[in-house]
Amino acid sequence: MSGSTVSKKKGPKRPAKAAAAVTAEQCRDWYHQLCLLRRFEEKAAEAYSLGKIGGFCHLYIGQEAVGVGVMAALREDDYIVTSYREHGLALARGVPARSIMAELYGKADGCSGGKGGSMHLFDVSRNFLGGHAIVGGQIPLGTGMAFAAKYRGTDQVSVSFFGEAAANIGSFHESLNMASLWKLPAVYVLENNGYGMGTAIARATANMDLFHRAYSYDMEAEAVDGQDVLAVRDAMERAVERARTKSEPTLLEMQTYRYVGHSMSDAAHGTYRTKDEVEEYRKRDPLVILAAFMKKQGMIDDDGLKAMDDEVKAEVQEALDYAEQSPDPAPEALYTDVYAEDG
Amino acid sequence: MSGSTVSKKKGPKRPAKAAAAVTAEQCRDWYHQLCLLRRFEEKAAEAYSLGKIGGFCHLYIGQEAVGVGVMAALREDDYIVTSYREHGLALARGVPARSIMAELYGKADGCSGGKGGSMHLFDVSRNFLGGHAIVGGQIPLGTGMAFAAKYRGTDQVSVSFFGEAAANIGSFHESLNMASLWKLPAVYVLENNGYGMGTAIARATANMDLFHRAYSYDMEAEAVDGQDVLAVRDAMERAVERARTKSEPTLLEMQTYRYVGHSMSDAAHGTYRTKDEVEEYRKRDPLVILAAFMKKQGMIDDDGLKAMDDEVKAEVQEALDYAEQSPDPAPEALYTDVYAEDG
Amino acid sequence: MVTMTYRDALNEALREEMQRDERVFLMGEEVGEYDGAYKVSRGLLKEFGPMRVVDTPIAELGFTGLGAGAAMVGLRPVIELMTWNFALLAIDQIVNSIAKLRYMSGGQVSVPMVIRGPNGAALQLAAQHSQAFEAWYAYIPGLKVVMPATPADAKGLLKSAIRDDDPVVFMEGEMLYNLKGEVPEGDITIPIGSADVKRAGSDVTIVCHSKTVAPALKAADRLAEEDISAEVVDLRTIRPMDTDTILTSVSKTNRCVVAEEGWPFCGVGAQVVDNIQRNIFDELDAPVIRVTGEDVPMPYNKRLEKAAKVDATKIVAAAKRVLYLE
Amino acid sequence: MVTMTYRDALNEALREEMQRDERVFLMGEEVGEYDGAYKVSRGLLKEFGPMRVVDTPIAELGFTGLGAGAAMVGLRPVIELMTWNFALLAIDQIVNSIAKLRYMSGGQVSVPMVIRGPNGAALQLAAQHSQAFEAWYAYIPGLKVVMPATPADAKGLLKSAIRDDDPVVFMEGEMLYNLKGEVPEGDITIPIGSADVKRAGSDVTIVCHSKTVAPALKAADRLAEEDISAEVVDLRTIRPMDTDTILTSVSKTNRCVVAEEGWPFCGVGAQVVDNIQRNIFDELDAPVIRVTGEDVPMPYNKRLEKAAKVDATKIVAAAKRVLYLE
Ligand SMILES: Cc1ncc(C[n+]2csc(CCOP(=O)(O)OP(=O)(O)O)c2C)c(N)n1
Ligand SMILES: Cc1ncc(C[n+]2csc(CCOP(=O)(O)OP(=O)(O)O)c2C)c(N)n1
Ligand SMILES: [Mg+2]
Ligand SMILES: [Mg+2]
Repeated sequence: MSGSTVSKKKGPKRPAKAAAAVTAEQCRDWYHQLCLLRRFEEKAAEAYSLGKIGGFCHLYIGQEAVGVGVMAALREDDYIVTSYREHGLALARGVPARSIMAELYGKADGCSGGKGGSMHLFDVSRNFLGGHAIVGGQIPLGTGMAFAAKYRGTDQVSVSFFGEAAANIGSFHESLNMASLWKLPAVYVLENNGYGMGTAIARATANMDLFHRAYSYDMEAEAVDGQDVLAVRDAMERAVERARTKSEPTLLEMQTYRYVGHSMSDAAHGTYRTKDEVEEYRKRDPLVILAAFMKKQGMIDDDGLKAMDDEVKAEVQEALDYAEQSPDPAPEALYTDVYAEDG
Repeated sequence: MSGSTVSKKKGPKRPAKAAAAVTAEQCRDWYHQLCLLRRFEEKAAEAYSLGKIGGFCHLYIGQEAVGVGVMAALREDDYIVTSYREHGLALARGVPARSIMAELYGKADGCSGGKGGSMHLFDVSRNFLGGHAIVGGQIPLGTGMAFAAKYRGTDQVSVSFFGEAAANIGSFHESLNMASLWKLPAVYVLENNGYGMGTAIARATANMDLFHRAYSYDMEAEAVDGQDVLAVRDAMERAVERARTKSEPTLLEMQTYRYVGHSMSDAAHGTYRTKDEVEEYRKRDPLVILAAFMKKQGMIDDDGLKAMDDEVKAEVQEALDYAEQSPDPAPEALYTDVYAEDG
Repeated sequence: MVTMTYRDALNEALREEMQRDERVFLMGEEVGEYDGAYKVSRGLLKEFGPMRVVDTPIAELGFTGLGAGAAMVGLRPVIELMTWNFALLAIDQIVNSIAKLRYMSGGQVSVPMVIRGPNGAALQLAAQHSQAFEAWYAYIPGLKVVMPATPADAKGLLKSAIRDDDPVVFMEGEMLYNLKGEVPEGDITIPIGSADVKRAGSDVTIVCHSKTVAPALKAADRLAEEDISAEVVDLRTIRPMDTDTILTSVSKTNRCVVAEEGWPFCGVGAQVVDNIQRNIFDELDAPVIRVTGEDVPMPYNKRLEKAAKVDATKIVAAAKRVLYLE
Repeated sequence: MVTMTYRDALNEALREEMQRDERVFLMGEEVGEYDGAYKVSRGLLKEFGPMRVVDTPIAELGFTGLGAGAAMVGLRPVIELMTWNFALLAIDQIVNSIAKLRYMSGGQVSVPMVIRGPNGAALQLAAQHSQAFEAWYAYIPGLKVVMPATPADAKGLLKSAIRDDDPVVFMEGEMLYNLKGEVPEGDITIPIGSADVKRAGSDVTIVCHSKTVAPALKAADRLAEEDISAEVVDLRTIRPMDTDTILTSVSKTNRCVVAEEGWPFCGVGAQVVDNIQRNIFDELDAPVIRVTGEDVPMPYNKRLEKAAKVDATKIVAAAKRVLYLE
């Protein structure tokens, strides 16, 4: 003759973790990547304003440590899917800058043959499987790749990236339940940059500690400092280990921030956030954080950093030149790739 | 330079609650209702096997205490939506047995004019707003009715019933997030009867303590003994109070069981559950539990119980006779009610 | 008459209807603080407050269904979908709940709501963001499908849609929002279900709607240079379709081209063809020819995209074909 | 030849393909322990185990998308949807991901999957459970739409669908599962995209598919009693449509009726009409007449439901109309 009641549970604390040991070489590699992601997109933004790139174009500037740190923990045969905000992720995965830039230009040499554009970068040779523009749409796909790995009995891991606003859509919920139920080797990388377009997380999400949602599915989860490559890599390694050895999924909430507008048509600040707020977050720029760490560890000095940046700039310029000179797809390309038999 | 990890949280315990005081009159009323729901559906099952009722027909037998207890805590102007398993809910809400039976017969006097059938019972005069046959489809609708109550500034409450398997579909997740975010006067009554068709909850749901899912949305929740009208009513009163006075939603997980097959074409046991299991649950029959309580409290004796049951049987027979003699809808009815102007 | 953009015409219709009727509210992603992804709702949050201009999470299925629930109990929601591409996530609610509630409740439940947003392609948004879905919704009994092509029609039809007691799928276009035109002042409404002869002519009928109206008019101009007189019929409402106006025109011209943005297979034009040949078979001097978007997912590349889309040149060519001129 | 039901033919095709190719797996609600909501997958769990016959939660969007992800990396999922009504929840994945991945990846990604289940109405399941959606999927470039009407076609086409490198929407029917017919033994396949003349005739062509094939054949019988010779063309595949076979038939009969279970507006029949009049306008001696489900949500009441559906009587009447006999 009695009901029973529960009180709201409080979220677990986030204990600090010691970073795994890193070498100078690794750090230099990551710094190089961070620079590449940053400079590439700065250049892309320029090209966009010159009308060389069209459509929607969502920059990753500010979030680079997430992509670099996550990819650092992956193997070549692991699978990756992501949203439309994926230039940086493709670069961090090793997709050549030139073929990404050519894709932004819509050229035949682009990584999707000029048919996909900014939101649909694909490189099957690197298991970089898109580039999806429906919010949340990639989450079931990534889950399916984890299913395939388990089905085949390989120890591949599948990683699905998405924004914090995507955690409110049904596909997130349905996917995480299945991944946990079936013990799939999946890692869900939630990039919490605080905003879904112009909507601050507090205006869209009832419980803002998004990693807690994993609990509904009996899944492991972590909140991670997404500005710090090392923290990201460490957390990702734990998740990958769990997936690879135990075939269990993990939800990682990467706490990050975008310094630029949602897409090229959106101002960096003014409407839905203040300049001060952006400036505040700029203090935790992933490049600055890693540079400071490296200098403190005596891994590099200012000249070294500058040299790397210069190297990257040349690389980006090369990508741009390549994109400029690459031809448009042939007119017949309009009709190919609809079905397999179209060739 | 550090990530952070969380360990899986354990579900809260479910403390026993003292039942609110109840009168003999109330108990007699609820017992009458429990009998009505049971006898009505037994009769409907008979009529179905005679070919008088067609289509899908999902019986509520075993779950009656949930419907009766929930409705006992509601006001006439509150809103109700539910799934296809709703004969009992319509009856408990006061929709006349005859108009429900006539609807099952597809007759013109049915509560949906013979157009809806078993899965689509509607009675707008009682704010009983269906009867929805897409799993989870009613959850956003019920949430919208709560929104409307808040919009208008009334203190109405909106109740959405659904099965435990519906907690794995996107609409559940999206609705609960919005209800909590916007503080809507909604109560979500999850009837956990252990199965979605032939699928036991353990084979479909990663974390089987479904009421815990409320935590993802910062929502209050309770797990409730769904075989006990008094426990259900008590929990529902708390939820309704929260909705009416604070405009806050609640998720109630009613732990219950269906004694019959998923629908008329599904055997009560054999494929996905054993006869023993069903027999075990039969021991916690809601009618038996309430009858025992009443007898213990000296509210009624066996003769009294029998008299009530006989009364109900006559009522159900009357409903059946009514349905039998009610005419089919006119042939023109095929074309009306598509649009408002069709009359 | 005042000159305004299609965007502002929609904005004015929303504002006036919200002023007129307290039950009307606007809900969707970015409709409030952001003033709308395409700024259709500019200023409305400020004027009507957050209870009537509601920013939602990204949860199309949830908030469209929520709107339907509110409509079932007497409110009059206008649900903005950022684009109709995303409506695929909400389509279960639109088709399985919204379109059917009146019928399956035996006429007890009304769902007076408008679901609106841009349909079809803009520029270089690629395959997932460049789809036209009017044929799908028009297939469904219980829905009305309205697609204005001009600012005046946008205003008058949106007002009618909001006042309608049935659910209305209201499709706009990113490429239409900046279109300017004359709009009558005051409380004008245009009846749902009425096509509009946008240009009179006698040699060939061009049936079009939404984004194909402008190229159809341009095609008519070009045809006029060759002394071919084209009549341009803008459907404005897809369902219910104003077949009378089409038949009247084709009975006069005896030749017809149907232009639409969407794909060919089972598109709106197929239904127009069916309506014409079934009703006035003997009036036709040539088969009806359709001009549609190419039968491919939309490519990103600018040139390919252009080649995939309907334009005046393609319509002119089709008109000449039905006139047996080439 | 062996005689078996449509259900068993599907079951056999699944079993043989799963035996042949380890990459093929079946996933959906109740496909495993329950042997399928309609028993199409009977015995498969036992034979192939839970990794290849996977019971899912009720999460159509999630598990259809999951299947697509698996297909993208080389598996060959068969996703069972308990009915196509519920596919509305999964349609974003079907249209926005599955149909477009090959194109938007510039040809790098294949999605070799079959999505299957019963389409259209059964008996008295009312509005939300009685809808035919083939016209919708056929609208989408990137999808193929296959709808067998007989056990032999069911077996041969399901095998072809599973072996196809593109996504195939495969639509069955609750009212077809018990249909018996002769099925060739062994590894037969039927090419996707080929219609089948189910009965030869000379006076009128009846184009039909899926559940309208049986009433079309019955109608042909009845017409024969009145010395009218009807040719019955079963489309079998909706997209790509075998227009050649239709045109050949109508060029011979000069008259055509198109029968389909779905609603009229932008249905498959509208496209058939368009294809006929565009290609062989001068061969037509009468307008093409369509017989469709009534343009209403499906009512529960038995008599109303019967009146809403296509039957032989309606097809006979239409055939006489195109023959100007009534
Ligand atoms: C289903 C769907 N709804 C709406 C949109 C439009 N839209 C594109 S991005 C976006 C915001 C997503 O935010 P978040 O998930 O946090 O990712 P972020 O952009 O911050 O990386 C919206 C609403 C869409 N693409 N898909
Ligand atoms: C979206 C959707 N998928 C599948 C079905 C078929 N179906 C009807 S009831 C049901 C099981 C639902 O179980 P649960 O939610 O626990 O409710 P219960 O039947 O136990 O009351 C299923 C799979 C459906 N109606 N809608
Ligand atoms: Mg974000
Ligand atoms: Mg259940």
